[in-house]
Amino acid sequence: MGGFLAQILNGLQYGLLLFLISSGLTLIFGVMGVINLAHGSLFMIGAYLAYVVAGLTGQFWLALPAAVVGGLVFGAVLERGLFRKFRQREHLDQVLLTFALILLFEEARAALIDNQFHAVPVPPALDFSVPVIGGFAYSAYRLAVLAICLAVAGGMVAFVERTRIGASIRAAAENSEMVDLLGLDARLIHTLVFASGTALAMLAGALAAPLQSVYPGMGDGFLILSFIVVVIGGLGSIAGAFWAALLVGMIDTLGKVYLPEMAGIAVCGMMALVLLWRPSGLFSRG
Amino acid sequence: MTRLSTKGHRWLGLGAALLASMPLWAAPYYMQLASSALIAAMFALSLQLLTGGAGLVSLAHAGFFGLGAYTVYLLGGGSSVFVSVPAAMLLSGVAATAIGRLALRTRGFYFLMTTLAFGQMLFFLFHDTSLGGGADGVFIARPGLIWAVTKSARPTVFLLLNLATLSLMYFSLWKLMGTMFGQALAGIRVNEDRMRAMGHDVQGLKLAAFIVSGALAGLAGHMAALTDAFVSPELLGWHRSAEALLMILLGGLGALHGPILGAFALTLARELGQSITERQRLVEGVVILAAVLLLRRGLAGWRQ
Amino acid sequence: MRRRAVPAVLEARGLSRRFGGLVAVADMTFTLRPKLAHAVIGPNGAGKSTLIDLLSGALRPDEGTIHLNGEDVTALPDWRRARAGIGRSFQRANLFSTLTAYENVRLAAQSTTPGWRLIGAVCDDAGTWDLALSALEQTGLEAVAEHPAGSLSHGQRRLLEIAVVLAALPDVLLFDEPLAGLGPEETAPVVKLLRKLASTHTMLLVEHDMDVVFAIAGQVTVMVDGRMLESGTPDAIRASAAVRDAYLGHRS
Amino acid sequence: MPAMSRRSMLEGALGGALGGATATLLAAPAIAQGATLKIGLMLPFSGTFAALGEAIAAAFALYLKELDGKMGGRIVELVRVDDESDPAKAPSNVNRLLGREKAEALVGTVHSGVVMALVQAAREQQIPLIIPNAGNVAATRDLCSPSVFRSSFSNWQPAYGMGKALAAKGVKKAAWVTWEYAAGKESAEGFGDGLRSGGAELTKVLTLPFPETNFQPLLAQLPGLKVDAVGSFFAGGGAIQFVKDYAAAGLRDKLPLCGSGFLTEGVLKAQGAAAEGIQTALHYGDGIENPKNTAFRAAYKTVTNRDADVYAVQGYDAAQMLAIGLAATKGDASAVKDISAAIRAAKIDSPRGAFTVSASHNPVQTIWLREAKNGENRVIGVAAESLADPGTGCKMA
Repeated sequence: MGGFLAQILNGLQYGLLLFLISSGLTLIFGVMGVINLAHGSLFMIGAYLAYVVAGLTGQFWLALPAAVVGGLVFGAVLERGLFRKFRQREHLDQVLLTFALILLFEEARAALIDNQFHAVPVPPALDFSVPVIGGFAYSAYRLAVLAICLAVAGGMVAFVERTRIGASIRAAAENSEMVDLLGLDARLIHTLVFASGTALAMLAGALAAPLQSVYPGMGDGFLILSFIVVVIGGLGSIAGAFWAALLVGMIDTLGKVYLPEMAGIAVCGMMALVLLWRPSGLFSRG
Repeated sequence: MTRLSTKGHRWLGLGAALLASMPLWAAPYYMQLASSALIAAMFALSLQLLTGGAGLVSLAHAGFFGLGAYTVYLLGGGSSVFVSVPAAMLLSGVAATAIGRLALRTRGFYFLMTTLAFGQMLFFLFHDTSLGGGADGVFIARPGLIWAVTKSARPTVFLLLNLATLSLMYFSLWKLMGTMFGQALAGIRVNEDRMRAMGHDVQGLKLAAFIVSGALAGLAGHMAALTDAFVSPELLGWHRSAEALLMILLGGLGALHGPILGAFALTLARELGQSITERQRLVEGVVILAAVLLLRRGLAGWRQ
Repeated sequence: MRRRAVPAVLEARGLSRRFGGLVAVADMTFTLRPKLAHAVIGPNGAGKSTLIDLLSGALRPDEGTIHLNGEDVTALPDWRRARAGIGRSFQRANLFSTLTAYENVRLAAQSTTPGWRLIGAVCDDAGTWDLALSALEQTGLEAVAEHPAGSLSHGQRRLLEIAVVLAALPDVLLFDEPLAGLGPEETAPVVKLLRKLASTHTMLLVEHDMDVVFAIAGQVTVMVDGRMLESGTPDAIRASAAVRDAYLGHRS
Repeated sequence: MPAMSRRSMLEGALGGALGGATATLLAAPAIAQGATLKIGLMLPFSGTFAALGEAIAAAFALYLKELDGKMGGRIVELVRVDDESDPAKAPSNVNRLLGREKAEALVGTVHSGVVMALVQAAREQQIPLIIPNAGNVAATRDLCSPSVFRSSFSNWQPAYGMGKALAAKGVKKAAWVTWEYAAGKESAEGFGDGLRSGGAELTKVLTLPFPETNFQPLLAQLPGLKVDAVGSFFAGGGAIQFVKDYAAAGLRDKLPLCGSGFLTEGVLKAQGAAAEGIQTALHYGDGIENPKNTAFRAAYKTVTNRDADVYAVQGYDAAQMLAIGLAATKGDASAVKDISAAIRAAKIDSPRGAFTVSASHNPVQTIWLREAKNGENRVIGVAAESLADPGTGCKMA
């Protein structure tokens, strides 16, 4: 029983991390209409940033604001310098360009840091375990990640649901022409959305660094999973991304326990079912 | 021209003749290199039906390619090519039917993401389970040709076989582009909404293209297995789909023979890159940037 | 009673569509009758284009139903509605600009042919050829049949837009601002064509040019903020104080 | 396309000539073209395993330097190809070494999928191949060949040693945790065989897809298994994370963790306190005292400024084995039978302790029992003496 409870916690924690990554993606797709295959690399960059910041300062906690601020700046630069120009290009161009970004980001990582695995220490204040029933202990840091992700998710929902800018973003995510109709500064909204998406992915990377170490290509798996989350959740829907991320996190985690060979396939199977039932995602309309 | 241009046939014929003459003057290594370029060209050409033909960008095609290759393994040793070729195309075609039906329920980026996920599902199927002999890949017995091929004759035989297969594939696709089906695909590529508003069964047409394209990718994969006698799950990885897309872009989206040019150009760039630097990702990244930023119409459009 | 006398070709009941929290079309109910042009007017953003999208099937309504010749087509996707007889034009030039005028209409005519025709070159098909030529003749574009659509004059492109709709042999025509962007001289032939079509087809016309609307339409509906403000004969609309305040007044 | 392909051929040839020219310049003074012996090093120089590839290549070059750059009397030229650890590119990379670079002998590689392509070429074309790491058992079992040798280990070996040592300590039941891939499965078999050799049993094998590092779902199952000990096979980042997660889950004091040596190899610093006291079994370790080891470690440190690790040892021994074989044939790499006989007969003076080569061409070596302490994998005893891989299914042609 304790084991099962721990699995549920694992699924939740994994799913919430996935949410941070995919919520940015779903908004970027919805509002800007660009695809970014390098989103997983942003996760990787966030994790390496945490490794570097924690290594230099000895303070892991500094890595979180660093990832957020760094992400906002980096995202804004990417959007202004690159993605803005490629919005009108064909999908093929966008796919290949962002594929090239993956390669170049990996190359830059290899040149700036190295090709090694690096562990990022869990912050000492949380380096203890909380007992769960049944002889299993749960790491306090994991619980903290869970709480942080929930807080960020709550903040995002509040922002998108309750503020004026949030309402425009929601409208734009569903119909990108709405931005123009509402007379908003579309360019500003685009920069804002892309920068936030980048910051979220990098924050997720920073949070995940102590959990899974940093290593080359660490964003690849998350890229695929977050795509699945976006497809299941539905076009530009934050709520959809949230529930889909939890669902995918849960299926992936439990799949690994009960059907280790099939875990990767199970998640895609889930997506297939959703496509059959509601092709535009669980939380989108029509 | 919206529909895929077929200019440059004369040049294609000359190129084919040059490749066919390689056994007379080239070292085995260069014939092997040409063979792998021919296989890459087949793969990219199969995808061109979708991408250049109907404007669909699929990241699942490495999955179909790999499935075609693994068919040879799944059939067990000693089958004839007359069995393994149809089997590879059938298996990939069936997989493409299933995946296409689901993925085509989405559009645009969602189609892209869905194909990526389903392609990876095929990858996981061979990587995580023991169905295909495991994550490390396996040796396979080559399917039997009509006659026994000696070790030293292999580079020659496979070069000619791959050249013949590519030529046949190209010719069939060229014919297909001239049919109502091909015209309708071209229409979808330019303006899908308009096609739908005109009353075309866009979904059905796309699915048909997806299946044909998947089956042809399977054929390319089969030829890879036949040539290399080795299969591994990495054949199904999505990076390989992206590479095929790169070949298409390099060669030119607007020409049916673009992917062939692109495949040869990329093979050449890799070959040169490997002599200069060990940083392969850098080479590839730079090639893509150059292709996207500078070669807007691809190599095929360059001379026109 | 009138209904029985002149059956509705297309009937919309309670159509609504929202984007996010914003209402684009709300509770639109109306009918299109044979050989009667029904014009929809209203300020920008009133939901006219969304309405056409709902009728043609490009968008699904959140609420409401659409009947074509008595059959419920609400659930049919756009291409099936097109085959069932609903043809639409687009406000922005929506042609295959690299294809010739003939090839554009041929693509539309081709959709009337069942099956996909994976074998046999398209140029060999006689039925498609006839349909395509007839559409070009009706719109007076035979002379430029071999010109790429992109090279045509703006007026010719608007005509081709209509020819493409006609080539698929529709019962109902949905025209979304067919005169958009045309100068005075270019307008005349299109208006002439519209007038001719109004006498042979069922038509819904979204148009800003009030003179054209009042000249062609037998019925006019005014939309404001996604809702029907008023609907009636051109004379009634012209006389309506509400319409003048809400809409026509702005324009003068 | 014709223009393209003609250019491709021309420039390909040109590139080859250029590559050859630079390589010749770098090599020791070239006497005559025919005298140079090209050895192809197909190793990962980028990606996850890059550090391993560099260590192997550096140690190989170190031994070559000890021989004054000659093997079997011929000047050796090393040709490096980055295999990117990508099996799908392996066949063409092998073709490149053999066809274009005209390598007469091959050394490689780390990735057990990529090595398959090397084994295939070595078998078909009877080119001598020394595998300096990849431990998939097939290379020295079903697919064994006179031309294929391994200077490292089979996945079965270290795990067998660990199982045997555990059983000797009185453990009755144990579980094995690993990635779902060939190395994982083969090590699980070794562990089970080792346990059984001492009357204990392997009751459960838990796996997750390679190379994932989300171990939580597996860890949560362990307390319920009712075993005395947990063994595991992970390497690199997976090993770091697994050991840390294991400690964080509070399992360390309840269920002792042990494993195949790669669990703590080259990653101890990153694992920190979480690894302290973990026992592992491997064919190398810290504190092996023999003159060869002392000399090797000093020399390697001088050349690379890094401490030697097991990968360096394997690379060094790969060079030793190849040199022994080529010495017997006076540098004739095509005399595979004679090379094979010479290596089989030799006792290789390795830093790990001298070893011989089994009938299936895998090292017969001592598997050391080590304990992680203060950032070192201290050898605390012998887990299995002169252990040979069973070599099941090997039929030498």
